[in-house]
Amino acid sequence: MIRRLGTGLAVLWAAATASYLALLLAPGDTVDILVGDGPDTPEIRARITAEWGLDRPEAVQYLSYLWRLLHGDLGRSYQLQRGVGEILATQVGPTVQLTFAAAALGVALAGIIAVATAGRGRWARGVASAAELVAVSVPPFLIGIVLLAVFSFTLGWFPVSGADGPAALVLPALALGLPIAGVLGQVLRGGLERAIEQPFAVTARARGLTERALVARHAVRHALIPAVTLAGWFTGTLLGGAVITEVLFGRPGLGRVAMEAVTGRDLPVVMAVVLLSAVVYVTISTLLDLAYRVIDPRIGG
Amino acid sequence: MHPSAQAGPLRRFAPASLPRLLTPAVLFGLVAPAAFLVLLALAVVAPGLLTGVDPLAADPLNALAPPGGSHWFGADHLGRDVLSRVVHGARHSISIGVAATGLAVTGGVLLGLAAGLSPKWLDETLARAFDVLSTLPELLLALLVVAVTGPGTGNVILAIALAQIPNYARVIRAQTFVVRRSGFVEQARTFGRSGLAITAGHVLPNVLGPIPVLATIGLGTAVIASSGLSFLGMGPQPPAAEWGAMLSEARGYLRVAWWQALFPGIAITLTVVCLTVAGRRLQRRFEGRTP
Amino acid sequence: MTITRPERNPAVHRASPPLVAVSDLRVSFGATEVVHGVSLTVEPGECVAIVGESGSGKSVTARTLLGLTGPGSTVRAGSFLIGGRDALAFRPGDWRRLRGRFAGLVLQDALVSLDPLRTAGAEISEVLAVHDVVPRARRHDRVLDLLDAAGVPEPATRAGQRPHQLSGGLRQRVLIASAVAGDPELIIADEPTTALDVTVQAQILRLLAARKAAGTALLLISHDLAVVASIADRILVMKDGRVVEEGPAKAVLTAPAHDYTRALLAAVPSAASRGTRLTGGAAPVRRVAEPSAPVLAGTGLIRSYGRRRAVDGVSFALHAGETLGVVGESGSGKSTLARLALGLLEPEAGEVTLGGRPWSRLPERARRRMRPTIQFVSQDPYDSFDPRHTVGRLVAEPLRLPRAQRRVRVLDLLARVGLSPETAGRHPRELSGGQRQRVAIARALGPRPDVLVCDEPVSALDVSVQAQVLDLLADLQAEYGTAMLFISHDLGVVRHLADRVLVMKDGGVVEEGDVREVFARPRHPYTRDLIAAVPRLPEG
Amino acid sequence: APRTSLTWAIETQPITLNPQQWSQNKVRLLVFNQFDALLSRGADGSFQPWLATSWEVSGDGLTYTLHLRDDVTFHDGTRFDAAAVKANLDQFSKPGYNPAVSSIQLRAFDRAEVVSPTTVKITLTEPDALFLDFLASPYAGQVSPKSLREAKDLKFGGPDLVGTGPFVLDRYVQGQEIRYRRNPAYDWPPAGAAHQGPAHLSEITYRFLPEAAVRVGALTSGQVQVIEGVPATEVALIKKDPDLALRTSLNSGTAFSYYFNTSHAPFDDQRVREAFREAVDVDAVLRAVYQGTATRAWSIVGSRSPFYDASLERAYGGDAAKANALLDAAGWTRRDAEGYRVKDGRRLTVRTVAAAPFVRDRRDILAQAIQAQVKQSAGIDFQVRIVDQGTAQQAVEDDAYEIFENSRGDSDVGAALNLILPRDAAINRTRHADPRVDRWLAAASATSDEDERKGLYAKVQRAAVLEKAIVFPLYVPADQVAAHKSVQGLGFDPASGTPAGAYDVRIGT
Ligand SMILES: Nc1ncnc2c1ncn2[C@@H]1O[C@H](COP(=O)(O)OP(=O)(O)OP(=O)(O)O)[C@@H](O)[C@H]1O
Ligand SMILES: Nc1ncnc2c1ncn2[C@@H]1O[C@H](COP(=O)(O)OP(=O)(O)OP(=O)(O)O)[C@@H](O)[C@H]1O
Ligand SMILES: [Mg+2]
Ligand SMILES: [Mg+2]
Repeated sequence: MIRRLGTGLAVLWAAATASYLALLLAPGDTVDILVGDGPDTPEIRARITAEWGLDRPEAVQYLSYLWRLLHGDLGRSYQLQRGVGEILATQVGPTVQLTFAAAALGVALAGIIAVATAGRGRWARGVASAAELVAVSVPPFLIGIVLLAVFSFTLGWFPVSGADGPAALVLPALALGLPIAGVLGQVLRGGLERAIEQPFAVTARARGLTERALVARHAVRHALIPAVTLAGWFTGTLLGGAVITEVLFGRPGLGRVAMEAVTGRDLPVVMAVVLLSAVVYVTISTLLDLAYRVIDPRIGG
Repeated sequence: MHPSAQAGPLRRFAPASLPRLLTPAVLFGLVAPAAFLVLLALAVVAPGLLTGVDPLAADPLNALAPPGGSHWFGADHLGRDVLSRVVHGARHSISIGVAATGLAVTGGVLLGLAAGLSPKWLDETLARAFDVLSTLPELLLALLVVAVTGPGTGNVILAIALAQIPNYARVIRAQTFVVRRSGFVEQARTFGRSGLAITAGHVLPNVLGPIPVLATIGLGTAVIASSGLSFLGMGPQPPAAEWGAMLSEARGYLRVAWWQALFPGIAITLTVVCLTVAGRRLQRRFEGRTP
Repeated sequence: MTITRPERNPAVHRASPPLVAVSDLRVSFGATEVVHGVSLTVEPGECVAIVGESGSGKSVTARTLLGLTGPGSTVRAGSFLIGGRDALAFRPGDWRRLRGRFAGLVLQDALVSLDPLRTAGAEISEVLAVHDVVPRARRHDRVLDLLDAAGVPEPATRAGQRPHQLSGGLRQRVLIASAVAGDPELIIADEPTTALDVTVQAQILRLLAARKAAGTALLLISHDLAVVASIADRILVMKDGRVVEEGPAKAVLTAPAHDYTRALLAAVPSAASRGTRLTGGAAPVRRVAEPSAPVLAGTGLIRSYGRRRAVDGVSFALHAGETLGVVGESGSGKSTLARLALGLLEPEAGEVTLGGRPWSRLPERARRRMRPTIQFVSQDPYDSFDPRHTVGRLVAEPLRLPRAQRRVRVLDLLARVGLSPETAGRHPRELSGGQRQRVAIARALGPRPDVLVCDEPVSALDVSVQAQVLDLLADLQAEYGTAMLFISHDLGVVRHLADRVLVMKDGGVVEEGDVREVFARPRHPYTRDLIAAVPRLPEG
Repeated sequence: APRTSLTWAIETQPITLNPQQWSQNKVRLLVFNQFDALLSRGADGSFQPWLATSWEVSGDGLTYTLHLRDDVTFHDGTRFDAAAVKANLDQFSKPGYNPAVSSIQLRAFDRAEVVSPTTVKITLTEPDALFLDFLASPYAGQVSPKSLREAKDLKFGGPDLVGTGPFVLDRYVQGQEIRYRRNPAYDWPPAGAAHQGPAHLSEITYRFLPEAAVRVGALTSGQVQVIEGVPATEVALIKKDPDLALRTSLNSGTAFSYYFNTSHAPFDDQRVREAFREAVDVDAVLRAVYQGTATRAWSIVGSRSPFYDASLERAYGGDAAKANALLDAAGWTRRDAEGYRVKDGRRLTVRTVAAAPFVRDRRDILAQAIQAQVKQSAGIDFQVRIVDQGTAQQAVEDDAYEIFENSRGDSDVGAALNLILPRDAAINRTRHADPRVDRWLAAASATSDEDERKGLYAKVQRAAVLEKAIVFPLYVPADQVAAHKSVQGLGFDPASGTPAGAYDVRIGT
């Protein structure tokens, strides 16, 4: 556990440093960003440089960045006249809502379809796997566009955008959740089908178990093992997909902040987002690692 | 020889069994994807054969013309032919995908092999480096790369490749561990072969086994990723026809010109579906060959 | 020890109908029929054994009796009566009520037949729950009773453990406990002892015998005639999906009627078969080893994995032309010793010499030149072949010859192990297990080694194929005078082939000496147990 | 007053709520909900009273004396008086507060003195005709001195940075919305307001919906009652809808124009500059891109400005034959395989490098349409690159561009011209120097006589557009507001032409 924590911290440090370096290497300099498309005179530049301490050597700036990080200070946005921590704090909510809704939707859909079709007739499986294939193959933004065009513009069932109310969450969560349902569905069904062909499954049947009981008591846990190994992919897809989904649906959230910060090269915000996603990743992979041990006691017993 | 092996070819050429060959599974699992991929390859290599229209020729007076006689897939907001742009777009989208996948595979194989063969500390360091690289969601990493290097085709390739390297590196590393400890590598040592000879002769070829499958499926992923980046305006710059960028442009016209979004959308989806189907076929063949 | 067979009670036998009465059973998978008209009856309280080679249809027959033939299968039969009811008209629910309650099944692949994610107790109580054998509150106690009856020590602890925490023997016992939990009239046990050490095997057989004594009928499946000899009332011999011979156990074993049964019996290596060919024909003339300096010797070898000492102070000497057998239970360090001898592992202490010269102390670079003189045949030839290579290329790999001569030599080697030149173009996956092991032997012989290290070279093979490979090894040794370090857990095999034997236990050598001497007069108690546990065919 | 509320979808979210940090014309409509400036402007461009009831400018143009209302209170209950005005002005001289304003708009500011609680005297170091415009701008939005001292996040603003305006900031959720509630005490609207007393609406919420299609969808599905920024493609649909009304207003400031970089080939040659303009059929392009909703520009100054020189209309442009003749004359006679003109082995390539965050209003598509036109009609290779801000800045520094695209929304166009045209101006991207222009602009800045300024700016426009052809005006930026018919009182800010605040807005029956 201590080791994991150490590794997690190392990963965080590396992520922070890597993104710091990356943005340092980018063309143009910070003053340009702070000037924006407003008036630009040497005098204005000099004042900005002094204000942000950009005249210090890069190493000093980096160290002071790390130092501030250690104190939980994420710095100030270059573009939005505010502290980064405050910006993120206001944006976490909608993104959490979106990603949780999408994850829940994806997991539920995948689970239902997998359990309903595993080991069933050719047709049911064919249709399910074709649906999964398409869900996996359509870019999330295309799903979003289609959902918007059909359910919002044409049928008017769901609001076009925004973050208020559960109705506004339906379409974005679908757009983000469907690809997840596709991949997860494939993996779960594959796992279930493999599990019910194992010798232990034959033994269980030989005890007089029904197929449903076999799936519920034995196969599901086995199918969860490969599904859990998808955790990293899963988190990445959710966080990355949130960028596109939020932009497309005009939802507030971290994804959109990240996108705007990247295009505007708002260094402090970008780095904070990078750090945050690293924290999320490390946390989730640790949690799932623990879950993995619960599901599969063979590991590290 | 097994008796059925002799009966096989005869049966295959018997005309009576032809209808049996074209089952839905074969049709959707093999014939249709193969046909589409051939068409796609043609669009990439020689788009001129599929359409004679210049994808960049703007005709503002004909902007947003619906699908019909002169524009089969309709015209976009600048009056450009959507069909021609979809066809020519294949080159951009696919070559980004291929280049990114190629780069990612090369990098992934080299790093994964290096990690798998290194002493423990170096291996651990590399493995942690893969971890760091994958702590960032693929798209966010790509955004970061694009933020550093600016939008454009080359940078999108680099971004996607960088994001996918850990996937390949991990597989290769794990595979290297397995192969390195396998019986035949040990056996080769008893024949007095040197470490280098064993790596080149046994480890590398066996490690590369899953690569064609991974790369085919990875190509699909790369196409999706690149279209996502183009959609966000990070990819090839206008007026280049690229599927993701076309979709991004079409976004503003959803209510007035559905065709502008529909056709590039279908193109991306079909491409990825067919690549995935092909990848899975390869995988089944590959798995059929090993124990 | 020997297991005494309780007298059958004719009264019981006549009073009730047979538990199983199947005639002309045919099972196909897709278009291929794998069981061709088997007829079988099991009377209450009776033990019927099915023996036969791998792939002869034993398991399929057994599983079919419980309607578990598997997906894609078609079952036909002249009559198919289970417990007096017509199973051909069964609906899924009928089968389910039968399974576990009327008949318990112990599957082949004991090691993977328990759900790895669930505790042993949960697996057993599943039967109790499904058939509502005992109320929920008493299930736990019943589980512990069952485990205890199955000879599992510390049932309370074991019930909470998962398969990976149990040894092979314990897992097999848990499986048996779960098979008898529903108090069935019939137990179908498919190869219940195959993966186990002899001593554990003996315990399992005793357990089954006890169930039988309690009145439960047994359908026992095995490829090992000796295993069933001690317990079966009747024996069916299967070959290629047909029953070729059937009769009372004693008759089949001592006076086999069918050629196949005879061959099967002859192929079993034992003390009696020593110096003969198992597959018939003239025994090879062996050059008697001249007393000389050992070609391979180890002194005081120690090697650990983590804290565990896998090999703990072993010394041995192998002389030219001699076969040194190494026996011992699973985990006793046999394979580790082999790898030390091959210079694939460095000993922590002690030294291995090859041809009287230092070997284990050399740097790998220097060892490489000497490697052709010591070659290796492993238990799993499949794993020792690069899956991408053809047989020709595999056999050619250790040869240091110009290209042109190499091909000739490969074909020559293949011919020597009895493989046709056409084999050279095939991939190992296209060969049978016996053929694969021949390829492995041909490859090991390529560099004309002085020493051949064989780690369980025949334990994955059927008796008849095993017989062929053992004969081949004997022939080749007679011809080339190669010294062999021969590792096996099968005492019969070692007794058949080896000149001297090393008995290992927990990483150390407990006994060493001439094979005949050790087997006739074992000094160490462990050796004695080992020998006693070996099942025997009745003398015929 | 009855309780009424309204939701209004806007395209851009403010990066700051502090009026003195304001920099986005698109969110000007928010500023005057919460804050009042000292002066206001009428529809004719004249200055009118607001928090200052009257003002005098000394003859030398160096001293401004403002007489203030005495009945105004800030939202935090403190009184508005001369000391507050002085505190607001002095705030700009704090280092790092707003470098841009202190070095441009307040360049000439010397000091402010409290003469009496209702009188404040401002002294300049040199005459500045634009100073009154500053006093009417969001920068002059009066902030309570107490909150200037105490605000938690001064540069961002927020509920604790208070003004005197008709609405009080209630809640700001980034990326989502900003909500105001009525200031019941309000009784000091600017001179041009349609009513007196508190605002009609008890509450107004602005939702941030950056996607145009989404905004329109939100309006038509009734989720919001008002939107601004109506995409051209949707204009026809909205006009057809009997429940909706569309209002449009041209913006003040400069027209959206392509500025030619005259510092190197090919645009160092005036013939090529003119040829580029002739090669484009601006009307056709605008029709295609904006579906007939855009107003063509003829001058660098937008046609809404009182300084606009209408005599430039139809004086140039759209003659492809002339374009080709000019290019031939300039020596770009040969063509390469792709049909582009070539001279001395070099292709006639011109590049525009735009920073993605500032590309709006379908200007990228406009550029593509122009790109297609100049290729077809004159063989010019016009390359459009949309890049990140750093790269764009780099291109400017490296002089690696030929066209710079820009429009400015200053309420007094003179301010914009001062930034763009003079030799050393902050955003002189043409790298062109014309001493006459510099003189005329300086003179216009120094006088507050409107007629005199008009004459001077007309000369400037002729020089830049006709004589030197350093600029290619394309269209006059405009703002559209679409709303449900029931919403009344929507208007445009007379100073800027952007949507006005919500003071006069009400929901009819
Ligand atoms: N599910 C299945 N699908 C297709 N063929 C099968 C299946 N199960 C068994 N077979 C085939 O049926 C034949 C008989 O198999 P079975 O498992 O009964 O052999 P066995 O006598 O038990 O052999 P072993 O000693 O190796 O266990 C074999 O050729 C096998 O390949
Ligand atoms: N690579 C390894 N890492 C850790 N422990 C090992 C390793 N290889 C063997 N061991 C342990 O060393 C001991 C001896 O193993 P070895 O393989 O030599 O036994 P064996 O006599 O060959 O057994 P078997 O008959 O099962 O093959 C066992 O307890 C085993 O678990
Ligand atoms: Mg079997
Ligand atoms: Mg072993």
